[in-house]
Amino acid sequence: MTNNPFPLPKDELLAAYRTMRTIRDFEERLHVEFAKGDIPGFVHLYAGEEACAAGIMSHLTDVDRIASTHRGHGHCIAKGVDVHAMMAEIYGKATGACRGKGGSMHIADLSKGMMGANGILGAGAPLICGAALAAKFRGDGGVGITFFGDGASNQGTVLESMNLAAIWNLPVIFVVENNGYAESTSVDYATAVDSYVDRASGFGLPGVTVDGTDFFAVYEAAGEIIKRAREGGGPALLECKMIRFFGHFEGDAQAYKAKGENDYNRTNRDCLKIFAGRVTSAGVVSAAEIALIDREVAALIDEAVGQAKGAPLPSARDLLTDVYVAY
Amino acid sequence: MTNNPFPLPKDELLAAYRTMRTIRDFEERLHVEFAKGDIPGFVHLYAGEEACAAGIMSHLTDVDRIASTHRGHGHCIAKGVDVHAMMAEIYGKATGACRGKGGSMHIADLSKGMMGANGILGAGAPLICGAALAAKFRGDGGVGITFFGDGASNQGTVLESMNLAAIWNLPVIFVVENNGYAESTSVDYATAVDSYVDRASGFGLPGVTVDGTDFFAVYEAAGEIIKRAREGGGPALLECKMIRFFGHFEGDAQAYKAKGENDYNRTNRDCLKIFAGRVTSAGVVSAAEIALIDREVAALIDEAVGQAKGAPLPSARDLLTDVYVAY
Amino acid sequence: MARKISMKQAINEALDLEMRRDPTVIVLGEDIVGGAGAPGEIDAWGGVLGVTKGLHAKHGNRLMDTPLSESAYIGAAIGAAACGMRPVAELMFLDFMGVCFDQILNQAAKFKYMFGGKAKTPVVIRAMVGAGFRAAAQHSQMLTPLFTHVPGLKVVCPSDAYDAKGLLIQAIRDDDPVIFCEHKALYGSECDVPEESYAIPFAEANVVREGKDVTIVSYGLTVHRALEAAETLAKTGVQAEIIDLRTLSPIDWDTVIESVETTGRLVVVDEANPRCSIAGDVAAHVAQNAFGALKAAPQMVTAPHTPVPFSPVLEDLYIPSADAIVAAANKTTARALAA
Amino acid sequence: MARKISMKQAINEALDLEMRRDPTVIVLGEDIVGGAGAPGEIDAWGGVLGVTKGLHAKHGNRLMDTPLSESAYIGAAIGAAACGMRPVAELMFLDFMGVCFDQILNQAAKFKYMFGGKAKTPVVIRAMVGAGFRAAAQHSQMLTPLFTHVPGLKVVCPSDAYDAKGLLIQAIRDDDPVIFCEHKALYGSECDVPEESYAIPFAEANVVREGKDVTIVSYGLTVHRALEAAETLAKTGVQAEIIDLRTLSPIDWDTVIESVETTGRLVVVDEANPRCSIAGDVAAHVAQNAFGALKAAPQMVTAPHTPVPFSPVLEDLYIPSADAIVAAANKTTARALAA
Ligand SMILES: Cc1ncc(C[n+]2csc(CCOP(=O)(O)OP(=O)(O)O)c2C)c(N)n1
Ligand SMILES: Cc1ncc(C[n+]2csc(CCOP(=O)(O)OP(=O)(O)O)c2C)c(N)n1
Ligand SMILES: [Mg+2]
Ligand SMILES: [Mg+2]
Repeated sequence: MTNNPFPLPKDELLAAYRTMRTIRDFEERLHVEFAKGDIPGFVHLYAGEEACAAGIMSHLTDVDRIASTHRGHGHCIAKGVDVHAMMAEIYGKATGACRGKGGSMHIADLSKGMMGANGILGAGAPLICGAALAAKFRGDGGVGITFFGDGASNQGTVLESMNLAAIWNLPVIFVVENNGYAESTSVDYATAVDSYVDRASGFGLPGVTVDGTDFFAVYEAAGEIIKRAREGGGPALLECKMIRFFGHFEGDAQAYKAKGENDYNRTNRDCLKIFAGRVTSAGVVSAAEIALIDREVAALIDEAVGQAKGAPLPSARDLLTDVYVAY
Repeated sequence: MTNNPFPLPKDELLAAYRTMRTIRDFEERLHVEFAKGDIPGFVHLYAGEEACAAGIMSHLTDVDRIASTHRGHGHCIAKGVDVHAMMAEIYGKATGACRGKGGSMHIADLSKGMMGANGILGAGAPLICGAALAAKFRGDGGVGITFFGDGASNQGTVLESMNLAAIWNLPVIFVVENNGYAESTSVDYATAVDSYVDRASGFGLPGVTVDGTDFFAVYEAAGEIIKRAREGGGPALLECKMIRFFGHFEGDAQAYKAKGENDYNRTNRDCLKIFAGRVTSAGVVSAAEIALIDREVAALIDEAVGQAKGAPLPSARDLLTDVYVAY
Repeated sequence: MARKISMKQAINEALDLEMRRDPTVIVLGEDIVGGAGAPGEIDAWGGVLGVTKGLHAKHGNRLMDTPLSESAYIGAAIGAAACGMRPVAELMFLDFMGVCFDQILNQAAKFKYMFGGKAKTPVVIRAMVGAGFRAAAQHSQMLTPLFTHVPGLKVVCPSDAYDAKGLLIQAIRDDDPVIFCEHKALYGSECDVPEESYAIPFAEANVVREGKDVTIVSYGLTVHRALEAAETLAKTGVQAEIIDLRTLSPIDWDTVIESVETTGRLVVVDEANPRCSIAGDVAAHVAQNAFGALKAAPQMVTAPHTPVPFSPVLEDLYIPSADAIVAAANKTTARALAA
Repeated sequence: MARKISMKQAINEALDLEMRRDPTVIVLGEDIVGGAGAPGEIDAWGGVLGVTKGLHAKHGNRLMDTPLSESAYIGAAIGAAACGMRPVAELMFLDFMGVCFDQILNQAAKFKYMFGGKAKTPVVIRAMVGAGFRAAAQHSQMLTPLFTHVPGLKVVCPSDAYDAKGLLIQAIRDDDPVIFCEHKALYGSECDVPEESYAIPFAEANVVREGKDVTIVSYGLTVHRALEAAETLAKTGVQAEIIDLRTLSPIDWDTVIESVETTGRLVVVDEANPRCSIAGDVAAHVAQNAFGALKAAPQMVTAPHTPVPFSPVLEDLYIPSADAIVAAANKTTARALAA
């Protein structure tokens, strides 16, 4: 057995790869199924951004909470939400994670500390401050992670929350998933400052920018700030520079991208390829082990899609339930 | 005649002093009248902060627009709103600047470029971006100034507006009137970062902090950034550290202040005294000239209060008018 | 043991009792303690009008002053509620809802439904409502209809100290998000309030006066105007039944309908603006569901379709008056009296 | 010359015509041009569903993409309006109002009144409304009642391409703040639309079908459901008169009342949630002002008191259906038919 030069033991490396592969396959498959017209509504795919979700979530347990975005599938999977329940939800089935009432943009599983994808940009930031406040009162050592895009970084809710987290010294990590675009608009147009670390420091928060296609860069940076937050050292910001393989949502013609941009990124900046390349060339993980995971995941996604398609629809009665605990 | 070492000619020095004295007397008189029970509603006094309004507004004409705060009397007076109409408004009279419908917190005079005091913290920041955008489209060289307190600096509206002004390169100046308190809460508790200049730079804005009790410091800093904005150089932030002589609003017992704090400030950090001291000791303005202004202003305020008290009340019909231009 | 206390004290007492009972109850808002970080006294304010004064001494850091960032701290209260706490967040004036409404409209109100039933958000948002304080257009609104419209929210508006205590205790124990509206003009009003803890269930309207001739439905401050009106009406032989809704969502339709079935006449009094108001909501519901019982057109007495004016003379005209209620009641009973 | 175009095209055309006519008209919003700062094409989107596509080529930088900061840019549109411009700001989905409502509720709506008549705020806020897109709870709401409630605002919701063009032109020329609600499920619907410019005055409801037996009042998408219902009703001999309100504030009470005076029966159809809704507003107003004309209880057909569900099967049940309208109409006419 060769030496392991990575900050994670082999089983965790394999688990991280499995997470990323699951996200990738989940999303690639949705892309295909959506094109067939089988999937209702707005679907925002996380493909290309897997290293960010996986690198951060590797440090979390169910006591930790995350607040996700409209592009939430990756966060859900990395946080341990059941893939079958997710797929069924996206198909609008009664067996879905939200019994078909939420859909892609509202998948949640509070038992896993997943406080919901969110259709409102920036809305997760205040919520996660509350989760962190609860953790502080309880003293359970939980941290809160809020994800938001480069576009959502300009929402007042996010900005207010940075200050709140700082003055209350909350265990919150603000993760900017900077994929360069908000819908069709470039981050260079929409955000006046070059670095989100500078913005964070305007709120008294330490920050760090990493290459979000590099699982290990994300993993190490996140590990440090999450550990500090857990120990009472307060909030921080993590900017992950990443790549969105698909359009903003399914159906987006992506005319705002440069010619060849997607191909280039698929070839050269695929976080899964990069990860697999590094762990195999270091001799820590074998190509066969990678291939096995790939096969297992492919089967899992197949099964999830099959089950989702076959699952029962919600019944008329469901329309009126779950509005209140008691009314 | 001695040399004038100040950046303003003598007539402008006298005008600036007159503005500050008018604000001071206006506010001191309201304090007295409020205590008598003659003035309805919430009244927030600007006394102690005069140098900020006067120092900035010295650079503006009617083409420039300001958006004020709940503590707006000083901004109004410095921007040229009629003192009689203001006083009548505060008394709720038909002759008031807003015909008695607005009151202290909503005094406006769009013909003077005064877009309104505002009862909602931070609300002026987006509005002034719009005023500046209009000026840009018109090409009239106008700038927009938005005032907000240390407390309001944590409103999402203000924060979003900084980014918007920066990316659109709008001629907007963000003025933080940092008087150390938001109601009873200290800025040290509520704002995580020590300097608003740091916060501004997190939005790509240049910023500068000045002693807001020093008219000349405000005047010079404001002059530079206003000139730059006017010439297309974009937005900036100006933090004025200042002192609120009275409570948050009339009726505030101010138990959160240190013992002797108000007395100390009145004695040592009174921007009017400081200004008068400097211009007289430099020999540019005589004590008699100052005294004359003081007498004239006292008479003006007396007259304004007298007129306001004697002015007619709105009539019942006024309740229903002015909701729409046409409905 | 009951004693006379003000609505302000009743609210303070409800918070105190619930904080003692349940360690997950926390209270947060702007200056609700006061003096944070400042050189003077702590608990310097106890809220802008002193409602939470004294609680800090009893419960320490379970009361938290906030920065002036309503989206962040109201949202944090909602997030904490979704994570097992029972926060009571103060939004000073309900008029400020515009800077933080998304957290209420699209988050708190919808979690349970969007997540397929798997969430619970027991947050209470306390806020001042209503006119009469000469606080002008941005600090005087009765925005109850905006919240009542939203599925997933509960909306409460007590008319006296007794109800305020019992309804706030219920609101804190309730598992759904509650908007708790405190009429600032009632803060000083006193009535008998038991020292012990009690909860008033939601959707139980209070028949504050019985009468057989006309049903007057209201909530908050205007309940008292309706009572005044009832005195005047009584002098002309018209006996008004007055229903204080207490909670606007859920609302006690049964009590309203039963009363109208007896009186045949309805006046709804609402301090809110008229369009899409509580007044319209109640009048429409009765018209649809008790049409046969109505002997005359239901009447709505509301604020006009205008912002709240500052000048006291105008503001006094803005709030529905006892006279206007009397006139509306007379209108509904005119035929009966003529007959 | 009229030709068939979609509501999407009609809106685009209205914007184009007004921008040509009046240099103070500017258009701003998220991705309304698209591709700002990006390496690919400019005008890459023309709005999230392509409504403003092509306008940039004609009007250049008078169309501005914005950062995702609704408070800032909606507020900027309002501020610019107060300073002499006529901005048309797009709030993509009206559901997002919660992050910027203060600028609408407490600023735009109140300037004129608070400032004693000395302000004018001719801003238009365009936004998508309504369900049917499988867009779930935060992108499908019909929040018209929240805006209709607010004095100082005007609220418009066209039901077809012809009205959309004429009402949007009127909205831009109007001197008051207008919330212009575009039902996303109607974007593709086509009808004859003149090429030239025309304005449809506010508060002029459209009687889209005449009938003597029952008045059905609606707006937006559900006008079409009402028309479907009318066909069914006609088969049983019930002639429904259908009124499309077109503008909710101001509202054309006269047309509604006149119709009810003829038919004696009222059904109000509203895609909004039921409490404090447009349905309630209309039913209550009619009950108060045309009680004598009503031969039966007015009926309200609304969405249920729930968030909008995602699953298509549930969402289809959520939106008021033609069947529900037929049932409500039958309820109001039952007595007549039996007689
Ligand atoms: C408050 C709000 N404004 C606008 C939108 C519409 N919207 C949804 S996603 C999106 C772009 C988000 O960009 P970014 O934050 O960079 O995230 P990404 O899609 O790149 O992951 C927009 C404008 C929304 N959902 N919520
Ligand atoms: C959105 C909003 N939140 C809260 C308030 C209540 N309020 C009015 S003034 C004030 C304190 C403001 O402090 P600061 O911004 O420092 O200004 P200062 O009063 O010191 O001039 C507060 C909390 C408000 N008017 N608007
Ligand atoms: Mg992005
Ligand atoms: Mg201050």
